[in-house]
Parts: sequence; structure tokens; C-alpha cells
Amino acid sequence: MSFDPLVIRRDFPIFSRTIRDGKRLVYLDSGATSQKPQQVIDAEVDFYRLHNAAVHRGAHQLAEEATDIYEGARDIVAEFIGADRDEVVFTKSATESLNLIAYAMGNAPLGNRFHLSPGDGIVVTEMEHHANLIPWQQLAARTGAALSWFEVNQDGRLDLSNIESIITENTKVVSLTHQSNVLGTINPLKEIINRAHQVGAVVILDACQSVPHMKIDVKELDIDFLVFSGHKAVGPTGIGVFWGRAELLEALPPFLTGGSMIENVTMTGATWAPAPRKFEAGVPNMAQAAGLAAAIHYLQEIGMDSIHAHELKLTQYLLDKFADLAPLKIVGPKTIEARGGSISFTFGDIHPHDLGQFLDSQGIAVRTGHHCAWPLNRKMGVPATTRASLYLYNTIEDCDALVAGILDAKKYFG
Amino acid sequence: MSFDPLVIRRDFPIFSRTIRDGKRLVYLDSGATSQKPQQVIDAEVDFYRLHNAAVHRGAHQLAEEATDIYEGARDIVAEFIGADRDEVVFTKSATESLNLIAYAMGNAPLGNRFHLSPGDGIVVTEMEHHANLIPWQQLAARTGAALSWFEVNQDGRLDLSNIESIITENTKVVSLTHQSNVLGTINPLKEIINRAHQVGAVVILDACQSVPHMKIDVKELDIDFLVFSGHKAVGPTGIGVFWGRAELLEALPPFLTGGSMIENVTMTGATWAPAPRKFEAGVPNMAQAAGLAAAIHYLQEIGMDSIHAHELKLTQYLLDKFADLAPLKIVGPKTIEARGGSISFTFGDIHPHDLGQFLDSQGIAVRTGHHCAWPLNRKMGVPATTRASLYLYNTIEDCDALVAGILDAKKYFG
Amino acid sequence: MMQLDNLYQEVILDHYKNPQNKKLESDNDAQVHHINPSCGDEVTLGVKLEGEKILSVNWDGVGCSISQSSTSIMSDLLIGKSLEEAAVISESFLQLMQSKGSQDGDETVLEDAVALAGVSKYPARIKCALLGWMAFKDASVQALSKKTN
Amino acid sequence: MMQLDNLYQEVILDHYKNPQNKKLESDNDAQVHHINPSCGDEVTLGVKLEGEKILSVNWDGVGCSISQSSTSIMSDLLIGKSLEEAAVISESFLQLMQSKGSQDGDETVLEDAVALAGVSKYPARIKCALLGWMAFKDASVQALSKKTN
Ligand SMILES: Cc1ncc(COP(=O)(O)O)c(C=O)c1O
Ligand SMILES: Cc1ncc(COP(=O)(O)O)c(C=O)c1O
Repeated sequence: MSFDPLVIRRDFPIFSRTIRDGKRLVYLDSGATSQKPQQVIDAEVDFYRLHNAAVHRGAHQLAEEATDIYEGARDIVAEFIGADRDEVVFTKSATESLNLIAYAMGNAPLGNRFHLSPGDGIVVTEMEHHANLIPWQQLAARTGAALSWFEVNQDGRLDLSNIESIITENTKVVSLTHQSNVLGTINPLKEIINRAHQVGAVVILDACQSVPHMKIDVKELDIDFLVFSGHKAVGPTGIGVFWGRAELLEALPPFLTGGSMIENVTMTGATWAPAPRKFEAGVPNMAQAAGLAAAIHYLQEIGMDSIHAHELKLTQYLLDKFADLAPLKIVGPKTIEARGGSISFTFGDIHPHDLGQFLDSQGIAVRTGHHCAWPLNRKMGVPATTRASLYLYNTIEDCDALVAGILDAKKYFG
Repeated sequence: MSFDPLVIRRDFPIFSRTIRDGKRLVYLDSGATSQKPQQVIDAEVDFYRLHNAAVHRGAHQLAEEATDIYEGARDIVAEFIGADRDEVVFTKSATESLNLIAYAMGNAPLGNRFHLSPGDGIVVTEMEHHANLIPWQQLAARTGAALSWFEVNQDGRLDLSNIESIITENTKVVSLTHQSNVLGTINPLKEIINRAHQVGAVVILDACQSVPHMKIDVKELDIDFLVFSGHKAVGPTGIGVFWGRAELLEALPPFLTGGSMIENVTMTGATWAPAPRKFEAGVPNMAQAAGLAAAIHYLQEIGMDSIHAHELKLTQYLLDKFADLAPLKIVGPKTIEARGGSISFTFGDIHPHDLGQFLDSQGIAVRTGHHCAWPLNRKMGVPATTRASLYLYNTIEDCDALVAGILDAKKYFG
Repeated sequence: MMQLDNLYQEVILDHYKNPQNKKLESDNDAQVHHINPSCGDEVTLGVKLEGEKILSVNWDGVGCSISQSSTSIMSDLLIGKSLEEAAVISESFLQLMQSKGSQDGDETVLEDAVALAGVSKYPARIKCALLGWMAFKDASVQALSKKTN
Repeated sequence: MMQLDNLYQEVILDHYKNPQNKKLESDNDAQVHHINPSCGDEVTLGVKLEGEKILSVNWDGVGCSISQSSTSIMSDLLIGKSLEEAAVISESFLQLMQSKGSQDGDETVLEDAVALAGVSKYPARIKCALLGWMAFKDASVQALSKKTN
């Protein structure tokens, strides 16, 4: 199947609507959340209409069918990221997945490999989304462990020159984003992972901005944990994924406790089921798992490599256009090497809020502000930026509309 | 509008399908999860098809519309339970809501009113769902607080005779279920709440089995926190509610941390937005909030009082039939006083699993096992029970089918 | 473009380009720093009182045309007024912002600030327009309590 | 009812009513307690070995007809066999359970246990059927390691 965004757009009902007095929707905010194809919507609807029941709990036919769908979704996610099925945990979001890891580590008793105490180190980077920063600040505060980070240089790249003094023998956890949701930077994982494993630290990859856009294989990457959100990968809201290597999930204490994650319960204590159920307390987000499975199936049918190539093409196109669009200043890498389709920029004196508002009046949806990465914004010396983020349904026309919109804004705010 | 379950059933697409070789679906497992009316499905679908965007974050029209829908859902939930809008927090489930409270209390520093230390007490009951037991066991273990509980007598009622020695001056938290998901018992809140407030403890109500079935007003009940799940209230999977009194939410530390719940963030620390956002980290379950709003609207249109009356009628009918159905033994109150439409029972030597399987072959969906309340099962001296749980779409015919099914099972297993 | 013109009235763009009273003074009775967490806009605002009378509202900040012009217009508007008058004006402005486009604003009370009426149709921008006003409220309460203690 | 009859074969109901070897002995080489967390079924199972040979499989438990009869049939089947033979039989039974109704089971290996073939069509019940077998595996490993230490 040859890749044609115009054919793909037909699967996404939202592109049939218009914005502000009949304008065509130019959606350049997939970094915040992606649009959904009809196939994903149908999968959720079918679950509710035909198979809805509590999984794992009933001996009746609906419960069997619901369980098949839910566990089938786990198989699909596992295959998609190159994992084993029992290594895949469903959460509500990447945010929950990251909090799960941090809290579960906080629950680890002395002697457990995840136990942290003063003197231990947690390492992040300056370009983390708040979801991969604050949980570690909190864990550090609770355990006395020290939080340190890789800095970001003015090209929007990690400064690894001092890697040996940042990841030390005391480091227990290294948690970083695969691709920056602001800069578009794709981080050099190999060097960091090697160093982390050399000192016995686990590596957590925030793959929110990579899993939806490129082929990822957790075993090939040689990471220990990975998280992403369904809603950024043409999937439903309300579902996220937490993946961990089997032997690590076995050692990691649970996070949320309650029904279905237990082995035995008395009034005074409880023991846990094996992973993944140990990490899935309560009646799960079953319809959303069905939707996520359909989303992954949809992406796979098109092909992650085709999607990635398409996004790179558009990114290159925009980078070229932006180079001539003074006073536009890209915040992040200006070349296509090791970067994805999130492009943040400033535009002279026109504040991102005002630029975004103007673009909105033209039907163009971008995001403005600090993009939940406030420390990074401060480091880059910009209180806020405008961000265009691309996905499989975007076209060259979308890019042209953005450029035209920016030029019109320049006239408008003069 | 007069209440007619046959008319109501037409709104629920699942009743158009059949079970095991063409049998009519007799769904008596709403205590585990309820079925969904088309209106709820449509609300989720509309969100995805027309308004999908990340709430609170974008300056574009889709983001405005998504925010309106999401915050509008908060208004609807608030009005439904008699709360103020900023007191309503969306979670993924009641299980998350309960864990949220327990973990947030665990995060409370010395001096915070929720801080627990050795000597403090947490009180639950013997009839709690694991979701309202294990989080407290864990919190007690983490803080050194003592966990104690009200016992259940052989009628399936709480034994309050020793209330003064269970809820003492040291008690900080009393967390109990409004209605038992196993026994159907509705607990006498007034006496417990009075005593709890007398000693300065907060009262948390697990309303999973009451909010979907009767009119609840949190201010009238004079409780402090309340939780329930959307999926048991004809709403979507993947959404729960956590309600707390405004001044308590202000004092309670956050639980999940990340995007959208912050006021300011640096690499070394963060401050929090006011409630409810303090408790809603990340891109939320927006489509599910839209669905929950539609669910509540649906229930309100029919009327909670009518729904409750209908369920009581069916419950009374089944209790009467069961009284003559030797060797059937109800586990829980045998009369309609202060009980709802969950009826658990044993049936002589026929194990619940086998009975459930037989009923399934007749198209009748019940639940069997310990119903995530294992300590209660042990106390009642039954390793497992069969549970029929009723809702607005059930009919006298459903009850008759169940009774006939049980009689046939008796013949079958002889 | 009509709706957008409604938002970006001439007055707003004028104040954005030539902000009034945008220079922090060193002898304020109270000074506060407020942030809009969703976009990062910031304002530092100082107040000087003489009894109940507002002698000075001075400020500095970074942000969009709405937050900056609103703060500028407000400072012009409130200097010289009594705290009681300021409260009436602020309340009137808050109501205008919450009116979802259904009000034009009372020009006799709000003067230039009615130019911000269009903001009320853009929910994401209301916080921008209120940033300076909230800072003023905070600062004036602090200034007053300092004076009376 | 046909499909259900397939699940509840006569042999199963017979073993349920008259369970074999359901009496714990006091001199077991190893004894274990296993639980099915989703329904609460429990089995306590003891094993006695003589070298590699299984002298006794004895047990007690509460549970549904599937878990009880499966344990009963298994005990009949394994007593007198070698541990190696038992492993082959267990593996064959596990495969049958995972066959989703596509296999009938090899009667020369599984004997009466083929009556449980119908369980494989009911995913929620497979754990019931395996409860006793998992307990045996656990107990025999423990017994063997005790003997060899
Ligand atoms: C009384 C009670 N509490 C808590 C829960 C947990 O709800 P959920 O699994 O939706 O989180 C349930 C239902 O499973 C319940 O019946
Ligand atoms: C890099 C990155 N990490 C984490 C998140 C948090 O994801 P969510 O809000 O879906 O939990 C996001 C998106 O908001 C992101 O872009």
C-alpha cells in the first residue's frame, strides 16, 4: 500500500468538520493528543454494544469475551513493542505509568533492588515533560535520594560531556524521554543506557513522543521500562502502557491495590498476583484497551516506517520554510538529524498566545505555552513557544497553511 | 414518564444479542459492571469524531470545545451528588480514587491534618471490597497507624455494639462501603459518621454500589470523601470519581504528579494548582468524562427514585422466591430493610462455579466467587457464593429465569 | 477575521506596544508575583496606598498582548481611585470576562477595559486577561493589611 | 445443553461426588497449599516418593466440580508412576487445557483426565482444572529436593 495522507485522512471523521466560520481544520497539535480513526472508535463501540462485562471475574459468556478482547489487546501491544505479553501493563496514561514506577519504587522495602535511600541517585534530563520530572522529585524527597540531570545545550541537544559524573555508581534510576515533546530532539540512548547499565541502574524510557511515530523494539533498545499514552497514538483517551522486563516486574512492588491484583487477602494483609495483574487493580479500562488494540493495528497496517518517513518529509519541508521566515526562531534542532516532527519556535515580538490565537482563526491548531516542560523553556530562554507537531494525517498543504498563517499574523499584529 | 424496564432495555444495544446458542441475555451481573445505553456510547463517539483535543492546554477551537465538554461533565457529576464543581475529581476508577486518598494521606507531612503516625487509627469494616481494604492496610504499614474494623454478624449487618472502642480519639480515618457488593447490606451511616466526627476523623464513603442505584447527596450525608466508578453507573469504563469537601481537598497533598496539576515547576521542585486540577495529572480521560456525563444525564432523566423503587421491587420478588428454594441460603439480609439489589447465596452442594456455569448455559449472567471481598466470605463461612445483582434494565422475567435456572441446575447436578 | 478583530481591538494592541506604568518602583507598600501556569505568563505588580487611596500601580511582566494590555489598562484605570472604587471596577471586569460574549461592559465603569470584552468568548484567554487584576487584588490586600497593622 | 454436557462429563461428576485420595496423610514428603485467587478454591496436597516413584498423592480441598474432580482424577492417575511419567502426563494435560476445544486429549496418556477436555472451551475454568496439577508439580519438586538434599 503506498502511503497517501489524503486517503488516511478519510479514516478520521474529525477532518470532516470545519473550524471558525467554515475554515478547513489544519491539525498541528498531535504532540498534545492525536485524532482518532473510525476503526478505533468502532472498536470501543463494539466492546460496549456486544461484549461489555467485567474481565477476569465472571464465569459467563460476556465475561469470557471481554477477557479475550482485553487480553488480546495486551498481546497486540506486546507484539508492537517487541515485548512478552506478561510484561505489558495497562494504566490510564503515561503519567500514571511514570507515577506507578516511582511510587512502586518508593514502596520497595530494604533489600529489594528498587529500594532507594539517601546516597542513591536518580537521573533525568532538563528536557523532561513534567510527568517525567515531578514524580522523581517527589520520590527523591520521600527517600532522600538525590535528583540530578543532564543539561540541554542551545541547539536543544543533551550535553553528555559529563556523563560519568552524572550517572555514577550511586545512580539507581535513569529516566528520560526518547523524543522531546518541545524540541523534537531524539536523544542518543545508546551511550546513556550503556553507562546506566554499567553502574547497575535501570533505564526508563518515556516513549510518549516516539512509540506513535516510529518502530520501537524494547529488547533491541535494551531498556528496562517504557511508558506511553494511547491517546497520542491514534488510540482512545484513558489508556496508557507500562512495560517492564519480566524479572524487574517480579521484583517491583505493586502500586495501586485492590481487586484482581491479589493472590490472597485477609483483614490484616494481602499477597500479590504475578505481573501484569499485580499492577492492574480494579475493573480495568477494557473498552479503551480494545480501542488501543485497534489503534496499533491501524498504525501497523499503514506501517510505522512509512509513517516515520512521511513525518520526516514534512518536518524537513517545514524546517526549510522556517529557515526563510524571519523573525522565526526554531527552539530545538534546526536540522533533521535525530529529530522528529515537533517544531517549536518563537516569532519576534508576537507572543505565542497571540500567534496561536491568530492561527486558530485560520483553522490552524497549534499549541502555545511551555508544553509541560517549564524548566526546559527557562533553560532555552523563552517563556513560551508556539509548537507545530506532525502526524500521519498531515500534508504539505497543512505545512503551507501554517507558513501562510504565520505571515498573515505578522501583518495582522504588524 | 412512567418507569418501564422494557422501554429502557431498548436503549441498551447489548440486549439485542443472544448468548450460547441463541439464548436471551439475562444480565444479573451489574454489581460487577453495568451495561451501557446508546446515549453513553454516542457521547464518547461524538467527542472523538467532533471535539477531540487536549483539554486546558490549547488555544484552538477544538481544545476549547474539549475543555467545555470535560468541565461540563464535572458540573453534571457535581450536581448529581450535591457537590460543588471544584470538589469533583476525575480518576480512572473507584479503585484509583481510594488509592489516591490513601497515598495522598501518606504524602502528608508532619503538621498536615492528614498526616498519620504510629498511635493513629484507621477504621474499615469486615465487608469491604479489596479496593477499600488493601490501600488502608498498606497505608497503615507505611505510617505505623493501626488498622481496625467493624465486624459483620451472621445476618450480614455491621456489629456497632463496640463502636466507641473501634472509633476512638486516635482514629483519623473511617472508610466504609455504603452498600456491600456481596451482601446487599446498606450500612447505617449516621451513627458511624457522628462518632467519627466526634473524634475528629474523616469519613470516606465507598459509594460504588449506591451512587448508581439511589439518590445520594454528599452534603446531606455529611461525609468527607466519596468515591464511585462510572462503569457501574451505565457509564464508560476507565473513569471514576473522587469527591472531597473543598477545605479537605485544599489540605490534602497531591497523588499523581505531572502535567496540568502544577502552578510552577523548576528542576528541583514544584507547586500545585488548586483542586480539582491538583489531583488530575496528565491529559485526562476526556471521552470517558463525556460518556459519564451522558450516563448521569440518562439516569437522571429516568429518575433515581424510580430506579431505586424498581430495584427494590425486584429484590423483594427474588427474596420471596428464594425463601422457598431449598437448599438455597442467602448470604446477607433476608429482608428488604436497608438492603439493595445484590443477592448472594449458596445452593447446597452445588458449587457456585458450577451453578454459574450452568446458568450461563441458559443465558443467565451471574457472578461467582468471593467478589473481591475475601475476608467477608471467610467470616460468613462460605468459600464462595453466587451473586445476582439487579439494575434498571432487569425485569421480573429475568428474576423468573434465574429461579428456573437454579431449579434446572439442581436437576442437572442431581 | 471579524471575530478576531473583536478580540484584538486597537486599544489592546496600543497598550501592548506602549504599556503604561510598566516600571517597578522600589518603595511599594506591597509587591506580588503572579504566574499563569498554563502558558507561563508572569507579572510582578506593586501597589502604593495613601489611606484608602491608590497612589500607584506599577508592574513588570512577560506575556501575551491580552495579559500585558489588560494589566496596563488596569493600572491606568485604578491609579487615583479608592480601594472601594477599585473593587467595584474589578468585580465589573470579572463579570465581563465571565459573560461568554453576552456583555459589552459598562464603559462608564471600565473605560478602556471594555476593549477586552471580546476575550470572554475565548475561555483559554480569560486567565490571561485576569492575571494583572488578580495580582492587584492580592497586592492591595497585602498593602492594606501592612498599613493597618 | 449439549455444550455443557461436554464440560460436565459423567466421569467428572462421579469424581466430584466420590473424590479419590481425598484424605491428607501425615507422613508426606512434601505438602503444599494452593489457591485460585479469582474464585477462592483451595487445595492442600501431599506427595510421598520412593526414589523417583510416586508412592502417594493425597489431598484435601474445597472447590467446584472441575477443580475437585481434576485433582481426584490426577491423583488416581499419578500414583504408582515415575516422576518422569508424571511430567509427561502433566504436560499433556496442560496442552489439552490450552487447546481451546481443538483437542480431545490422548486417552492412552491421560486416561480419565480426557473427560476434562471440554474445560478448554471455558477460559475461566482452566485455572480450576489446573489447580491440583499445579499443586502436585510444586509438591513433587519440594519432595524431590528434600530427598536429594
Ligand atoms: C463496593 C465496591 N468498592 C470498590 C469497587 C472497585 O471498583 P472498580 O473496580 O471500578 O475500581 C467495587 C467494584 O468492583 C465495589 O463493588
Ligand atoms: C514526552 C511526554 N511525556 C509524558 C507525557 C504525558 O502523557 P499523558 O498526559 O498522556 O499522561 C507527554 C504528553 O503530554 C509527553 O509528551
